[in-house]
Amino acid sequence: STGGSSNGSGGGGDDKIVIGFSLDTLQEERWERDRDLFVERAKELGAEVNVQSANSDDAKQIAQAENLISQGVDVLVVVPHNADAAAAIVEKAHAAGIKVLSYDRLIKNSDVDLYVSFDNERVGEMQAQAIVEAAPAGKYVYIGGSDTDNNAHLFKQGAFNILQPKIDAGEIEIVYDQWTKDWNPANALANMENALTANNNDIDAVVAANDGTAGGVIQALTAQGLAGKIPVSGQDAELAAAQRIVEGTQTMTVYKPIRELARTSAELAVKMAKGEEIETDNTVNNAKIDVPSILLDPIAVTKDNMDDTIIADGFHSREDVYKNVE
Amino acid sequence: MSAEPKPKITTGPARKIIWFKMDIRAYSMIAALIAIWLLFSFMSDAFLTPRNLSNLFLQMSVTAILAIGMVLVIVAGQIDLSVGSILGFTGGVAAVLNVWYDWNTIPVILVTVLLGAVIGFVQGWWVAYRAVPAFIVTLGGMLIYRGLLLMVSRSQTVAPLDPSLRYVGQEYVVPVLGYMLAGAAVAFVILNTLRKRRARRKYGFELDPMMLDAGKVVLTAMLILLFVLVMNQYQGIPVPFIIVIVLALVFTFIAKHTVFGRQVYALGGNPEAARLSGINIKQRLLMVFVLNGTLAAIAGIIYTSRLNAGTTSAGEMMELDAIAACVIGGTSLMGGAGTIIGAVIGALVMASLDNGMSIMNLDSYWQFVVKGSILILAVWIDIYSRQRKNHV
Amino acid sequence: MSAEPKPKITTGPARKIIWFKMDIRAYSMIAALIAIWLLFSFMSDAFLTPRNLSNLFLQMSVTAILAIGMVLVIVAGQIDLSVGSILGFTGGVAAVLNVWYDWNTIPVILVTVLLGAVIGFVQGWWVAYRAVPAFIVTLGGMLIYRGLLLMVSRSQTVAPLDPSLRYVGQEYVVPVLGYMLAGAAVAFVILNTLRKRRARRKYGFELDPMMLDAGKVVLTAMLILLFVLVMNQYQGIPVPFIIVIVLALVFTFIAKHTVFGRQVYALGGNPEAARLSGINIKQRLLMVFVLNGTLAAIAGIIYTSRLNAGTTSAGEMMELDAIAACVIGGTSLMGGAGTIIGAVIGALVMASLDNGMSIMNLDSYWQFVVKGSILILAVWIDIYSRQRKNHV
Amino acid sequence: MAAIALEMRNITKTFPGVKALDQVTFQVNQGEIHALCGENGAGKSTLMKILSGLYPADSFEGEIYMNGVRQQFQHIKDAEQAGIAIIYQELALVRQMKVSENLFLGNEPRRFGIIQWDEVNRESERWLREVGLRGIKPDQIAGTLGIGQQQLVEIAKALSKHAKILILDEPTAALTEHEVEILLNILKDFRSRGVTCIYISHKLNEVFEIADTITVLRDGQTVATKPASELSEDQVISLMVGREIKERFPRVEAIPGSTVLSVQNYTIWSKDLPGVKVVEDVSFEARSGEILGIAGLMGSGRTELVMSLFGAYPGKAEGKVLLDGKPVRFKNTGQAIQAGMALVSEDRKKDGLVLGMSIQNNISMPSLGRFSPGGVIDENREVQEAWHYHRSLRVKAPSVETIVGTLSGGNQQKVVIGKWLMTEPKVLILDEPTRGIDVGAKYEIYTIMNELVRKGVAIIMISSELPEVLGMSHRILVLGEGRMRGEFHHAEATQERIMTAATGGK
Ligand SMILES: Nc1ncnc2c1ncn2[C@@H]1O[C@H](COP(=O)(O)OP(=O)(O)OP(=O)(O)O)[C@@H](O)[C@H]1O
Ligand SMILES: Nc1ncnc2c1ncn2[C@@H]1O[C@H](COP(=O)(O)OP(=O)(O)OP(=O)(O)O)[C@@H](O)[C@H]1O
Ligand SMILES: O[C@@H]1[C@@H](O)[C@H](O)OC[C@H]1O
Ligand SMILES: [Mg+2]
Ligand SMILES: [Mg+2]
Repeated sequence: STGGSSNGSGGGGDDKIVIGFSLDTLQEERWERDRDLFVERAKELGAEVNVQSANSDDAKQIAQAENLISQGVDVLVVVPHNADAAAAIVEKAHAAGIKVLSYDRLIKNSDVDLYVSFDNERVGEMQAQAIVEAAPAGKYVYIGGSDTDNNAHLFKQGAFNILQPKIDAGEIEIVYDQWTKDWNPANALANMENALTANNNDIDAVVAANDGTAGGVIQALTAQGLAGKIPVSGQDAELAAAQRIVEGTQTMTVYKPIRELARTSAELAVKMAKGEEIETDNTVNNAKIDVPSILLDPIAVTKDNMDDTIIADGFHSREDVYKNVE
Repeated sequence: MSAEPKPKITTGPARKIIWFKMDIRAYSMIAALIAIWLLFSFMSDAFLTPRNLSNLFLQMSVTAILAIGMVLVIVAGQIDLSVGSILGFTGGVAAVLNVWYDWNTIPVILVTVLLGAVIGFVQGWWVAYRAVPAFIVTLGGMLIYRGLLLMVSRSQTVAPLDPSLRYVGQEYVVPVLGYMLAGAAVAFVILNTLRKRRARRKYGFELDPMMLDAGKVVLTAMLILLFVLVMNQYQGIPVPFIIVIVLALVFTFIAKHTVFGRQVYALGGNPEAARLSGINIKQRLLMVFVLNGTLAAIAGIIYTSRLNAGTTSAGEMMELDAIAACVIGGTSLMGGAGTIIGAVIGALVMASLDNGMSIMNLDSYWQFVVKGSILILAVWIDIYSRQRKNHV
Repeated sequence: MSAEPKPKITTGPARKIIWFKMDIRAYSMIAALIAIWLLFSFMSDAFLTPRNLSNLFLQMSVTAILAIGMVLVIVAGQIDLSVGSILGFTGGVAAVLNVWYDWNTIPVILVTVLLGAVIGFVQGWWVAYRAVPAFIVTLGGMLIYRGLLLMVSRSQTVAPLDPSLRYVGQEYVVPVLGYMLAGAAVAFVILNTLRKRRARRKYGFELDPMMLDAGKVVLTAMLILLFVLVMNQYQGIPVPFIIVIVLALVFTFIAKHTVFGRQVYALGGNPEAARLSGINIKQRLLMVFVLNGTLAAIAGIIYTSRLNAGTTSAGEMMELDAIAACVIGGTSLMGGAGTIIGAVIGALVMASLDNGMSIMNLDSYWQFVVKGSILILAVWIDIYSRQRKNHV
Repeated sequence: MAAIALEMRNITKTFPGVKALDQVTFQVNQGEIHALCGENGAGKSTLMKILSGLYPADSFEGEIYMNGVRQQFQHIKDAEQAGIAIIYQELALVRQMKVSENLFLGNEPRRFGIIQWDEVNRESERWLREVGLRGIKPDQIAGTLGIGQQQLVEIAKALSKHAKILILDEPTAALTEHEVEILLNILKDFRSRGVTCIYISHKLNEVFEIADTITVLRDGQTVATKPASELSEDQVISLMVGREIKERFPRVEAIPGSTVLSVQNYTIWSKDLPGVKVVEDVSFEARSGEILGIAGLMGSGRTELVMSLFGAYPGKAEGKVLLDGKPVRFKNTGQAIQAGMALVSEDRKKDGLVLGMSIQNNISMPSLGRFSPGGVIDENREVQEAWHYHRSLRVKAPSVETIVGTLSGGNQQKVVIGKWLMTEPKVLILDEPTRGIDVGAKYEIYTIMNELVRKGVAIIMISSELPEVLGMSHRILVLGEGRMRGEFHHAEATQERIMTAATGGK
């Protein structure tokens, strides 16, 4: 199928293409990478990128999108903080004749033109899957993300897609289930300490929503001499997490091959800016339309495939990852 | 005691500064604002365009409304850390009622605003009648209303809203209507000036020269028209900003011309003297919090409408923006002093910084650093210039 | 003027309350704390175990250290909204130096603490010598240091630390050493009581009955031993909590027994009087901020050490926790009144709430609501009970 | 001829819109007590603030010499170093702190920055005793002392600095006769030890009791410096106000009308101390067209009595109060004002004024309701009415928009009085109404009281200045330790009889 009809791009006449890139946040390592890779590829293609970071604030993200639109960018690439709230951005962009690419997270309830991503629910499934493989039964702790972050709910949704059948079968018991205020590792640490105390260390597995919270969890386990004995999940393939994985204290992380995501998106964005048609094989329904989509596969990374994934992609250097074990 | 001389309130040394009366602080902040604007327009062509100015006024609206309520709270010697959460909670309730329960816009707005008032009432009661420091009551409230928001929204984003509810946060006043409003405003300024002159004459007070008043009227009228002209060059005046103007006018009136407002300033300045003058301090404080809660709810509706969604993180940290807007605009955290217009300008300064740096495409960490620094510098320049004025 | 009669500090109604002298507020907060503990131990068996109490003291340490510095700031009539960001920034710098540049623990700690002091100095300078309200300076600082943290850490999690740097945040004092410390503390209490009695006798002041003082000493000694006993039943006293105790003692001494400390209370209580008494207010204020920055850096090192990582979100919102701990512990936001020990207890109350609810595995929105409500109730009960005491 | 200890030459100091001092020259001899007199706002305090280093050397014009040596004080500490100690007109105690800490605030005995509490306590005891505060413990909290006691603590604080030149700016405004006596004796003692003293007071009897030389300031200029022996009180007054005031207490004989306020068996419990009665079984009547004076020692409960009647004292009260024959019990001051009562409280800064507000806003505060239809203030009427009181009380300020905080103490007091006059009360209670007010202004206030009495207002006046009570009241009530100790018609009252009653005949 084809994506969106082409009715003249926003910034028309001038030769240099300008891409507006609106990010939810740059306070995490992962998004800094997204930005760098995206900008690099866009430059190769002769386009300029105007990057904005909303510091996890919906209203601020809309304001920044408004600013991008008023500066006459040719195409808008958005990592929405909130899937629904960002619909307002699409409306505003379309009113100005600018197309919108939904990057990594789907913008719901809107006529967004293209979606390039990994699937967040899928991420949660991978996390739970890996932990269930390591500890097929027993007492589980779920350390979620921030209750006020929509993604955190998607991750949890995904994880419970895997866990629920086992819970119903009586194989797995969730003995502790908390959100982590502001995704803050220190809060995850305190929660995990309390979970261990409340259960007298009688815990078999931890599903942690990302690498930051996993870091806090593993700190608490270390204090009890349990690090490495209890499986812990994560996501984002942060360097610190990759190091823990090769050390054996963290079981897995979900690596979203950001390089591919960023470069593909940059290429597609340039095409959209030029008014070219985009071919996609997939669509995802966003509660309003079927959005033409390109879905990349997130990869569950463990000790075993570390070298073939994160390191082979140059996401982190081998030297850095193995720094503490060699 | 007979044959009293006419009271001349404007004789003597005070005469010379009557031009600036009350607004000296506002003027110096306007200067800072203009400096910031010039700086940004120098750095980026896109800054001083009708379209971006329109964005700017849209972007500052929610903070401005919170700041308007906050002025009264701070003037009364209190603080409210919960407005961000109240905004989030009331906005969330509005979204839930509209999206999940299919309520119409009008009842949604009414119930939400009422909810804000009730929340303000409860907090005000704890502060005024239970003497718990406002800092604690509203810090508790900050947590409680965030929790309630998570509860009512089941931690979900509640969207999309009914189109009519979106109007308050997203739409523009059509140009024709904009001009009509401008006309009405100008007419009001003229009539008000005449009314004032008539009243002063009635009391036999000395009048400003006709030309001076006329000059002021003409200047004001020109500013109003210029504003509408610029806004209309884009899509018209943003509806949220109209709401800001209306609220600013209403609350300036309350602050300056009503007994209630005067008493709030008095009790903020010296609670004991106010009490001995027969002012029911507790009741006034309660009322201040009710008004503040109401405004937070109005801000909540606009915020939700602008996002076209009720979100769980709505309003986080906005209490600090609101308080900062007040302080930038000259409200004293010691209580007793502050103006609504100053706070609105303060909100505009803050929004201008965000907007300008975003337009300039500055690195995100630089934005933190620059915004923090300019905040300090702007307030310092303001303080410094006023000190100097006093020493001339 | 010769043959002065020995001054007798007279007895009277005030006599009876000497038991509670100064600490009445602390006592009522301790009561609230015990109530909260009992409540939680009733709800969850795991709460009142040596292990969880050890966790609790570990979890409250960072907030407590921030609160210790904040007491002085608030007593001086100021506020510091930047401590969370200073904590994050200094902790991040410590991690970067240790992890990326392989610095050893000692130089890392020295440089980080110095950095905190410098930051405090800069902020204090703007407040004291440029008269910019502390609210604005530190709000700006909050943004600036958060931005600098993002800059130096390149938005990355910087981990893992060198084992020796981990010691300050994660380790426990071995039981034997714990008992030795307890012994030293008890000896100090006894000697200090004797020293005081000797001094009072020297100036002919009336003495408390020997039995009363002895009773107090015995009680204190028992509490100290009980504490160490309980901690040793788990892994010993957590190192961060030892740091809290040391800092609390040092700062209590500064607050009560140094010229600097008393002058800070004076200038917070009545700035005009302090100025007329020739106190160099600016210099004192500057110093208060330097101390506060230093403490924030110490807290930053412990935080980083505890997490074994420097993270970009470190310390977010902790300024509010610190301020809340002070207010719960009886520090007046009007300035002039507040104790270090109260603030530490306040931090313990806050940590107890978080810990207890987390142990109970309460739904997150309930945690918000319950924490907010208990905050308000605890302070209210405290206020109410003190009022009643006056009316009995 | 004694040596000149201090000389201030051509001192000029301007505030925005006000020239407070204009080429003032001021000379003080070694070892004398030199009184500085002048109307409210004449510039006395400003001159002393300059001398004490509070206004640094570059903030005014002119020169200061001590023993012939030019001095340029940048800071209070510099002046202290040079041997100057001052008690400011406005109380400068930290209420939350101990008396002893206040005594040594800024001069704490220290070793390595650590306070030597033993020394603090010992010295405090000594200085408290010097000023006659024997009952006060050094570790008592300053805020719990009465105003007079606080003033004495301040005096002790200044004395403890072992100054060569001691400045007292209206030290006795809040003191009782007995305390004044103690103070004057201390000063005489200091003089005999060679200490030079500058003494500011509006109470001319004190001035003439101790001063060797008198300097009079008027409108920021020196009008005279003469030995006290060459001047009379009336001469000083006319130098101060530029006209003669014949009668100091212009009492008019009143024909008392009906009883307006009747208080029967009134008892008040302390708000702080459980079970303690601050007023017990007091009964009296206030009649229209009459001034009822209330005399008594400090702490006799006069303030509590009137505050309680006005609905402003939180302690429990018992007894009967009739206003115009109807029983009343005011829960708050709003009700009292509504019913026609007004109270000029004794501490204008704490209880009377919002210092950051204008004169007009302060004056209109309790009366706003009268010209605010629908809660909206008619500002023109506000100005007009405020102006009326501003003018008739002769408040010295450029306009009614002047911020009250910048006025001199006496003028602030006039604003408080204006504020209560505007409520047009039936019963006007004045608690120490002329504290810190110059003779001219006092006279004006007395005239206003007479005017009100003529119009049928009932006035209750608490005063610790016996001449004032005797001179103005028609009837005098004496309180001691919270109880009635006597009631006199003014014709039968003398200072002795009142003092005897107040002290319980001891
Ligand atoms: N900080 C200030 N700002 C503006 N004007 C001031 C200030 N301090 C004093 N003035 C003005 O200076 C003049 C002299 O005031 P000052 O306090 O010296 O009078 P004073 O002789 O001590 O009067 P009083 O007997 O009432 O104490 C007054 O007109 C007063 O209003
Ligand atoms: N705020 C307070 N805290 C504690 N004690 C107080 C306070 N105010 C007054 N007192 C005490 O209460 C008693 C009665 O004081 P009150 O002021 O009524 O006396 P008064 O007769 O009006 O004397 P004065 O001439 O000082 O006004 C005194 O012992 C006084 O020290
Ligand atoms: O990658 C995660 C992102 O999707 C979520 O929104 O915030 C936390 C991150 O770890
Ligand atoms: Mg004076
Ligand atoms: Mg009194």
